[in-house]
Amino acid sequence: MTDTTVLRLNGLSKRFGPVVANDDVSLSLARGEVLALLGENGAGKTTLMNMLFGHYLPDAGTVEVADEAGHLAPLPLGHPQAALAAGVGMVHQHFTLAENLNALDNITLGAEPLRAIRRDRRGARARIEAIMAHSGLKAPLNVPVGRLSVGERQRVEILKALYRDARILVLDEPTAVLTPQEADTLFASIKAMTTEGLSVIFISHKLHEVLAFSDRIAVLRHGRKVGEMATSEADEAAIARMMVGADTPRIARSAMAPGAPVLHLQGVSVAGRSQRDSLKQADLTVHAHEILGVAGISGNGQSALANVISGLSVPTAGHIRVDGSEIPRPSPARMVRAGVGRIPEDRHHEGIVGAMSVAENMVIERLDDPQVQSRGLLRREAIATHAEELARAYDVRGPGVTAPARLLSGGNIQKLILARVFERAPRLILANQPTRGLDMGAAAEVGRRLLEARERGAGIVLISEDLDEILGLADRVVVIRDGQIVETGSHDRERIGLMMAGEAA
Amino acid sequence: MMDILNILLSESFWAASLRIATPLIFGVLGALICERAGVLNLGIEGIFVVGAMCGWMAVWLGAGLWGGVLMAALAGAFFGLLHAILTVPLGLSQHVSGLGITLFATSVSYFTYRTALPNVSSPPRIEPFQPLDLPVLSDLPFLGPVLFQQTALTWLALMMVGLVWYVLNRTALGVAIQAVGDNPDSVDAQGLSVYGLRIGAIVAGSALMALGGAFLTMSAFDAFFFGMVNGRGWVCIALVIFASWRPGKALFGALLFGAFDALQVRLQTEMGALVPGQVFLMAPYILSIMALVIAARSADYPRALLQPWFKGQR
Amino acid sequence: MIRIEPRQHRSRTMDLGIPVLSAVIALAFAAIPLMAAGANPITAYGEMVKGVFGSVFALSEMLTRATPLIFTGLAAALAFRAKLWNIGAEGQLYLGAMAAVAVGAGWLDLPGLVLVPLIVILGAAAGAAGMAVPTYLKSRFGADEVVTTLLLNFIILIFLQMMLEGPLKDPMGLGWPQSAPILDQGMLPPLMDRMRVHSGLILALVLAAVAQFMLARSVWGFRLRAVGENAAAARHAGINVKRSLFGVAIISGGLAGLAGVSEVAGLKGYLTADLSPGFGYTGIVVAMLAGLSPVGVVIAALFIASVFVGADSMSRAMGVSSFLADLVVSMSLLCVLVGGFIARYRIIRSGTGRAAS
Amino acid sequence: AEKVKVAAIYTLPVEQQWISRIHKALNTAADRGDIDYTFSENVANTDYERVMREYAEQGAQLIVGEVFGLERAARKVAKDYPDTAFLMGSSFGPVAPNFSVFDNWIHEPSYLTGMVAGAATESNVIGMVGGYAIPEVNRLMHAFMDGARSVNPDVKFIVNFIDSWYDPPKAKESAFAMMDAGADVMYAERFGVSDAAVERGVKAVGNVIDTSGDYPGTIVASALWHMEATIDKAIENVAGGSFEAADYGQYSFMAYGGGSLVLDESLVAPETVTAVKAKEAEILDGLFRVNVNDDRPVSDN
Ligand SMILES: Nc1ncnc2c1ncn2[C@@H]1O[C@H](COP(=O)(O)OP(=O)(O)OP(=O)(O)O)[C@@H](O)[C@H]1O
Ligand SMILES: Nc1ncnc2c1ncn2[C@@H]1O[C@H](COP(=O)(O)OP(=O)(O)OP(=O)(O)O)[C@@H](O)[C@H]1O
Ligand SMILES: [Mg+2]
Ligand SMILES: [Mg+2]
Repeated sequence: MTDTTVLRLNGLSKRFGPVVANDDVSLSLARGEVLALLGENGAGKTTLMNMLFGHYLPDAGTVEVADEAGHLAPLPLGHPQAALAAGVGMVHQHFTLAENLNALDNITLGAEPLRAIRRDRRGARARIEAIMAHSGLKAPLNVPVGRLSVGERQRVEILKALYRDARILVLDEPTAVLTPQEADTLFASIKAMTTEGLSVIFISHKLHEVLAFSDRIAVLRHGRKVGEMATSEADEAAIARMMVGADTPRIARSAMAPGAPVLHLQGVSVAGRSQRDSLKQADLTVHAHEILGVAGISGNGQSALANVISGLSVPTAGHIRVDGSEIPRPSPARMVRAGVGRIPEDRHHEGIVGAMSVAENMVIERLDDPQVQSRGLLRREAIATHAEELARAYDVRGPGVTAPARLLSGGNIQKLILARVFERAPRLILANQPTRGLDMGAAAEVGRRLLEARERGAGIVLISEDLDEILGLADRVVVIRDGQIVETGSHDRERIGLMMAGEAA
Repeated sequence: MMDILNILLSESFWAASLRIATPLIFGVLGALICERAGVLNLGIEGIFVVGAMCGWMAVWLGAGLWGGVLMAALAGAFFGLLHAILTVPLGLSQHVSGLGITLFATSVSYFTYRTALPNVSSPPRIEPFQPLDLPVLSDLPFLGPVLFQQTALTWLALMMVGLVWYVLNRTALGVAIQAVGDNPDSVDAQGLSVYGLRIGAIVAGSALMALGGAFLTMSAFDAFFFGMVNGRGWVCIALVIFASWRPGKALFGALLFGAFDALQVRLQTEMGALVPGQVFLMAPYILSIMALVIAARSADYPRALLQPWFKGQR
Repeated sequence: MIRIEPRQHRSRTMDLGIPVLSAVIALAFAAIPLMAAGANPITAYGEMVKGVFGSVFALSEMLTRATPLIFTGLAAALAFRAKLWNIGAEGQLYLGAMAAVAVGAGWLDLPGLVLVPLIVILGAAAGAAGMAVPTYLKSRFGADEVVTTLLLNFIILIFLQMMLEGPLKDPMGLGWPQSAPILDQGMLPPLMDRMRVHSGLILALVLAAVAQFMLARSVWGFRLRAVGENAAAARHAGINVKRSLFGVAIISGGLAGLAGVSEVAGLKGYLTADLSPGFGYTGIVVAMLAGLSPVGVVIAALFIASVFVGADSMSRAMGVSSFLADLVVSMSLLCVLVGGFIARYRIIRSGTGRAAS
Repeated sequence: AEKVKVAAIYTLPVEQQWISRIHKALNTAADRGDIDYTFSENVANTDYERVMREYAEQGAQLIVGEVFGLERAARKVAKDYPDTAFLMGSSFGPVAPNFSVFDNWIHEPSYLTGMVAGAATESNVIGMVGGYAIPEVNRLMHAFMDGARSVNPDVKFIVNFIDSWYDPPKAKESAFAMMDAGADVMYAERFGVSDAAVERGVKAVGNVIDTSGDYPGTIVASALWHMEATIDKAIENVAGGSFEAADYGQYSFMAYGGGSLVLDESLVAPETVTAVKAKEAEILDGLFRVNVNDDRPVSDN
């Protein structure tokens, strides 16, 4: 390994309207080095990489990339084509795959001249197969990408970069959707390639990965680079402190005896479009005064379970009882009426109607309520007053309750949803990934509210991919794996981790 | 019943079907290319008119038949470019822009025609494309008479089916067009221009549509009339979905529609006294809807259809 | 490189000024065909203004032309609000008109106080039925409503011709494919002596106001907006999305049906197959120009009607081809469309790499 | 003399056969210097009344047009402008004092062309492609059929309407379908039919306009309509201040030169020419009346 610099970012800045996403960020990367880029959600990591790759045009700053001979040369900005030509490959945070095409087409897309009358598919296939063999990253080439698993898609994304002879590989949260095993294999392959001179920047929220696989760590906070250190000198606590700028608050919880069952699922099956959103004969009971944690690797039926509890999908078999009474044909409205409060996983997509006002989003689940309407007409004053009160009580900050909800930041959108849910004092609360994308303060607030509801006597289903969150909040933990729910009977990290991976019962 | 069978077995019926289908083939292929790239082009009806007018006008002014075809394609490409600018970089509503283009292209054609020819009492005629009577091939049983009553433009349409299929499925350009209609980010991330691909596809698709119009004035007939496009463009919009955005199926759909129409004319002559003629006129449309209902389940839309995409925005 | 960014702040002057400016630019473009046809554009503009505002008659004619456009514009605006792409207002218009003559042309000889409401309601119901079918096909089979409503326009028009030669044919019509006239007491009363503008305009304005109010103030409007803006969130929040779509389909079709009622019972008196010169399609344009707001629809309809009537009258005064009117309308549409874009977005030209803001 | 100000309003473009005859007659009068002529074409029925009023307001002395879609409204307008003369194509009668009507009453020459066709067909099948089944079309078709049957009782007709005024490709397809069904003479009511006839080498009969120059060797005979008689009479009346509400329909009769027959004698058997000429003379002398039937014609089967 040499330490010649292959990439230098100099003073990159980028604003989006009022938001300063990056502020004067400089970084450099050595040949064969693995640099981990860390920071909270919204810190500006993706933005920085998007400027490097040419998706975004920086407001200020330059990028230099080494050519084959190792001489740094300025990279024309704002042109992915130029970045690719300079040997920069990027695997985006969200898949950039055409799902109607197969992996071969996705990989060769853009690599072949568009004017050519013929494609050399055979040659391309041979080259990809060689790369697959060499890197250990394998994916079926002939199937439309829409039918591949997330892990396979992730590998296709990396193959895309390697096929373009990337010497600098940017990976934006490559393992967010992978199982720990898949993540390990991936890193092993990448590590192997770095010995041949590949340089890597990877973004991750999983500190253990960062510690295990990176050589160096850079941390962004509020768009600025706040620190850099060699991985060998870092530990989790130090990184966390650097990311947040303070020590993380701890949540206190008291012991409490569970009460009567508020949710009872008995042999519930859901036939989803794929393995991932199916449930098989699931049994589950949640009691009053109890937080039930549902642990599991993403894509094992969590969304099917959430859809059943929130009334979005009708089970093909089994019974659902809320507060002792059976819900025959579940629908979101029936669930709300039965006293179920639902915090959806994707708050932007399912939680709010972004174009409607904050106040309207606060009453969207209770349009039949005489406080909200009389004779079919909205009681606008009452709605506005109510919204002001609620916003104050739940600390929803933003441009005001009459502004469109989409203008709120992610954390405040979540607070809006919490306010809407908790206000009705639900008997049962479904909290699906409630702190995803929230900063530490906001996440602590969600935890506090959930514990408060538990105290009041609600039963809570907490679905989360963050095992730490579950272990911190839940009274009881179950694991969901392959559409089946298994009791763990313990709070033991190791054991639950193994069960999640399907290696222990 | 025997009548219908006799009709279906006759060469002239299939020749008529193919003839009626020809403008639709051009139109469906054009619309298909636009939609594969993610843009709905409701300008098609007007682009047909412009193609019909310009092609004819060019020939009438002495450009020669193929010169007319070229002019029609260029005119179609121009209005396609207009639609492309409005819907791709500006990301305006594809529905409204399309309807606006239809209104604009139609009125420009009519106004130009009338201003150029203020005092005609009967539309001037041109010497249109003649059926290609290819030796040997035309002697084939059944197929010969069906195929070889057709003009060069029908042949061109049939070749376009193959060409569009080949380009879409066998060239890098086609793969990129399919990708941009499914997920523009996939193209952007590979260093290709989303705007360039979409604009190019719309321009090319619109040029093809215009050939459908040109067929009407340069092959099916030999003069330009107001209102002669008569909804053929709209039919193509429906046929694209029926065809699940595939050139081969597009040919099939257009032929099916042509066959319904040809059958309609023939049944009307046979049974006109028994059933109101309109029942037959309606049949192709009703059958199209039925076909759509059946095909809808499996129809997988280009995922990015109707979705504007802006560079550097998420 | 060109970038497009949403404007952070939209000023009132821009919101109002840009559409006006776009219209003016469109008129400037209209000089091209005018000069091509050998007319003096300045005189032409004068004639155009005179054609709309030059007399009470001209003004009343503009309002007459705007009336059906308000109905079809509302039909499109409400459906589009819910992301239900109803392209079939043209057909629904004819369904409404057919229902109007079916009951109004002598079948029921009732006093006007009963007959007029009956005609209006049945006309709306027929239009509504016309939109219910594609909505059903959409929710049951997933058949794209853009295509089904478009194709239904043709089917309905052919069906109309069949009816006009069959059951609806006027026995006194000397064989013409036209319906018998609506009874005098069944006609929507005219608003002015010797003018064509009729009370259908009042109905249209009232319905626009009601729609505006209901959209903003009613639970129905709330649901509709929620479904249109984010159907997944609406469903999650317990709103019955299918029912909302059906509701708006019925209303949209009904409004389009009323356009037909208004034309046949307010203006023509009897039905022919050329009742509408594309009011259904123009309604879509009106709705989009209006930003899908009901009150905006009224303004946009008046605008389109003014441009058409003005340009049409001008073409006669200037002796240029009357196809000019459609040309000016389409150019105005495209210009206003682009203008609306400029009001909402900034187009930023930026050199490579350097700060742009 | 002062030129008479004439304005015409057409619901279709001036290329349409029917309208082209009025347009031609008015252009001829304008070229002669008798009138100032302006016109609006393709006016939607919805807008028709406005255009009528606009022309009346602008001082047109004679307004010519067709009010088949708006008989009532047009008469209302005429009442509001009693000093303006209206001469309108209409199925109904005139209204005093100023609303006159005309129509293309060329059933007489149509009958004669029917005789030619009936004699010309060898398969005894005649195809007829129409636009819409409206009385002015039906009437001529029936006259034609009567004429054909008068010389050939075995003749059968195939009748088809394409429900469009302007779709030559469609009319052509319709004609092809009839030829496939055995028709060897075509009644060309629409543009497109003669073209099909040329391609298949069968004969065609023209209607309203003379297209024999465009299709030499195909058009055996045509029933022509001449609006000159009607228009000139109306202009004369307006100029002389004697315009009154009247039915000008008769000016389309052969006796007034409003209708005529042209034959291509090289394509028609001499004895047929003789018979037709004889019948023509009978009509002109008022010895023979062609029957008027406005019902929708249907195919024989
Ligand atoms: N295209 C854009 N338009 C507007 N705002 C943007 C855009 N891209 C990023 N932002 C804003 O810039 C900030 C930084 O976003 P960025 O995606 O870079 O964060 P990140 O560090 O990658 O977060 P995460 O860990 O969630 O991926 C955020 O406030 C985000 O809302
Ligand atoms: N599209 C927008 N238009 C106007 N203002 C916006 C827009 N998006 C975000 N904002 C404002 O910009 C600020 C930053 O938003 P952003 O989503 O980046 O917050 P954040 O740092 O991620 O906060 P949180 O931790 O609560 O998610 C907020 O005050 C928000 O109201
Ligand atoms: Mg990111
Ligand atoms: Mg955030």
